[in-house]
Amino acid sequence: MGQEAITLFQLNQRIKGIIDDALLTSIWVKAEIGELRVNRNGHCYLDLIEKSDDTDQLKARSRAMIWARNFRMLKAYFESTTGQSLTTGLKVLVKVSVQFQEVFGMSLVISDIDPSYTMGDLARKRREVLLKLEEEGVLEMNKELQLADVIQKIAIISSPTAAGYGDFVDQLETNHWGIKFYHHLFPAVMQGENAESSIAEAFDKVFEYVGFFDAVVLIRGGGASIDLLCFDSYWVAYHLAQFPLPVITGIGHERDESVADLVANTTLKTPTAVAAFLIERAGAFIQIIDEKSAWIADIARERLQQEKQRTENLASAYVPLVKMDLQKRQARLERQVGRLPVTVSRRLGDAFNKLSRIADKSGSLSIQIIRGERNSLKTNLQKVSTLPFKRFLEEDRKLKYLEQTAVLNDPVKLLKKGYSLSYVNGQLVKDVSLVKKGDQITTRISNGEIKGVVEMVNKKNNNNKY
Amino acid sequence: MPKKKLSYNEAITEIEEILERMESDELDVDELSEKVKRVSELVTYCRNKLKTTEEEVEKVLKEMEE
Amino acid sequence: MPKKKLSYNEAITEIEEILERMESDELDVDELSEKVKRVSELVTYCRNKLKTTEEEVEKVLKEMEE
Amino acid sequence: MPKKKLSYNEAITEIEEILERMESDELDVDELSEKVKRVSELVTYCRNKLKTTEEEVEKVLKEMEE
Amino acid sequence: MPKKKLSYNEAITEIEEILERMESDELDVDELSEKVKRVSELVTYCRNKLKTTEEEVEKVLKEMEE
Amino acid sequence: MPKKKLSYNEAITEIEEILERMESDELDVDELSEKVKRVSELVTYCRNKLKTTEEEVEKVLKEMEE
Amino acid sequence: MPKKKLSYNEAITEIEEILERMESDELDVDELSEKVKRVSELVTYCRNKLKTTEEEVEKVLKEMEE
Repeated sequence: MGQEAITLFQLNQRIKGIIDDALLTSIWVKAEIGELRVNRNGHCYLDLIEKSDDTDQLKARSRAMIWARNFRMLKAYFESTTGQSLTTGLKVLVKVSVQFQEVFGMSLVISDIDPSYTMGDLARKRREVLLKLEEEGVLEMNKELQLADVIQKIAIISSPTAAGYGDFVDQLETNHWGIKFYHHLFPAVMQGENAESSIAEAFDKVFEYVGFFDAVVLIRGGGASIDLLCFDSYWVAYHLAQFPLPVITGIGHERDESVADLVANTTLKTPTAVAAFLIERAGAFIQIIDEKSAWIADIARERLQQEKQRTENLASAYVPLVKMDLQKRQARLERQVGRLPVTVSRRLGDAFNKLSRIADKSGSLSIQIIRGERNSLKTNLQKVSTLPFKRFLEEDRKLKYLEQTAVLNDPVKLLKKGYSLSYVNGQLVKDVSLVKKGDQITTRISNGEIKGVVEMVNKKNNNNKY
Repeated sequence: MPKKKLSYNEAITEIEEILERMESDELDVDELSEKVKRVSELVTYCRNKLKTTEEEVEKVLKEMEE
Repeated sequence: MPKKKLSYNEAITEIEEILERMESDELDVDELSEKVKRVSELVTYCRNKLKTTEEEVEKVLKEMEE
Repeated sequence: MPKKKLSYNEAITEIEEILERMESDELDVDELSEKVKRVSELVTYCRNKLKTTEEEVEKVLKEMEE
Repeated sequence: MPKKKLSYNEAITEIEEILERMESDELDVDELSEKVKRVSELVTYCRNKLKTTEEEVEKVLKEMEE
Repeated sequence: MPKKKLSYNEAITEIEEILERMESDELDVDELSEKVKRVSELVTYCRNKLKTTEEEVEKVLKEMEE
Repeated sequence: MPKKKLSYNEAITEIEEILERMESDELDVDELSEKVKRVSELVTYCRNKLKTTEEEVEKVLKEMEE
């Protein structure tokens, strides 16, 4: 063949030259930490990867490293800012320079890291998890479970080796109330890549005894690591939220609550706090029972005293009542007795008075009648003494009248006055026509008669009176 | 003179009868004057009777008042 | 003199009748003095009766008041 | 004398009737003294009755007070 | 004497009725002494009843206090 | 004597009812002594009941309070 | 003695019910000692359950270890 060839070293030298010429230094790169390890010298070696958003397929991969001197500084800065250890699975924004070494090939030397990018990413992921849980309607499920008044039987999910676990158990068993707690550990890896599935597995185990336990305690011993990624994981939260027993978390963290904390029934900062909570809750129950029973005792005693008082009050009330009643009746009776003589003597007095009035009246009426009769007798007497004299006067007058009338008719009297009576043939002449010449006429006067003959008769026309 | 038995009333009646006859011209002049005389007698009789009666009444009344 | 049995009322009635006749001149002069006498007697009778009654009544009243 | 059986009320009623007749002049003088006597008797009767009642009541009251 | 069955209240009511009738003059004088007697009987009955009751009550009360 | 089955409350209620009737004068004297006897029995019953209950309760409470 | 299976919650609920009835004076004196006894039992039951190790529970735990 005789083709011209260069050595690998030469090739690598050439690549190094190209990369160096490209001046790929101080470039901010977004990537995910695929793997991370720190060697004895304190240098940190990482795999930076990029996955496809939808398929999760690896799109890019590159080795990277942080020099020990730099790494100590960046790690502290990162962890203090994010509250999260720099670990696999985190998305980071790092400032890199591309380096090519003939022996090791290409690697990215990280000189700076921007924690705010990671924080933003973590927050976004958390939000996504929470949103998903909420959409599935499981977010509040565990919270809705009622915590027993006394949580006496406890399933613990923890790393068995964690110091936090030991302290927790110790605290429960030596509680000052003397309360007996029953607990069983369901071990789980609480950090790292397996944490998620390990915790989920532990929950599954607890589920087998779900009727036995009062609650599940999820605690993480306070180690150096602050790898809390698993507690933000969807699967852990999903298990936890839907667990039929209330879950109490004591994960121990500095910053925002993890998703696990958010969905747990009760969230406390540390395992110690969880133990204290359980002890105090049971203690409070004892206190409540003691208080209520003391209260009941008080009420019972008070009630009995009241009833005693009531009975005695009634007993003492009715004696005077009866006596008063009898007295009242006696008084009423005696009042009536008192009325009797008054009424009777008034009645009799009235009757006596009436009789006196009657006697008086009959007297005065009699006198009145007699007086009346006397008066009428007097009147009669007066009449009888006047009436006859009136009569006498009348009779007298009458006689006078009669006498006068008689006298007036006496013819003797008329003759005496000069009147005369003429007779022809013995007849009193009253009509001149009955007299004729030659008739014998006798005229009578008072003291004798005159006889003659009629010579002439003259007749008056109208008046033929004497 | 009227008879003793003649009552006051009879006397008055007789007088009145005479007066009636006088007025009706039934009487003769001679009878007339005779009747006038009779009337006069009767009147006197009556007057006496009245007087007597009055005295009697007065006497009775006087007795009663005593 | 009225009969013993004559009551006060009958006496009064008789008096009143006589007086009435007197007033209406029904009474004859001849009867007059006799009637006046009768009235007089009756009045006396009544007076006596009243007196007696008064005394009796007074006696009774006095008794009643004792 | 009123009959034994006469009640106080009947006696009073009788008295009142008599008094009423007296007042309305229905009573004859002839009846007067008799009626007054009757009233007197009745009053006496009533008084006795009252007196007896009074004594009885007194007796009963005294007994009651013992 | 009131019937055995008469209650105290009935007795008191009867007394009051009688007194009321007496006071309002509804009661006749003839009834008066009889009714007074009745009241007296009733009062005696009531007094005895009260006395007996009082003794009984006292006895019971004494027993209870022992 | 109250029936065995009578509760404390019933006994108290009965006492109060009797007292109320006493106060409102509804009781006849005839009932009075009987009711006083009844109240007396009831009071004794209540006192006994309270005493027994108190002893029982105290015993239980003492046990509980230890 | 309460049933073995009674929960703390049931116990406290029962105690509270009794307390409530006691406070509202619903409880008859007759019930009082019975209810106090019940409370005492419940309290004792809870205290024992809280402070004494229950063999059965221990057994279950032990089985879990295996």
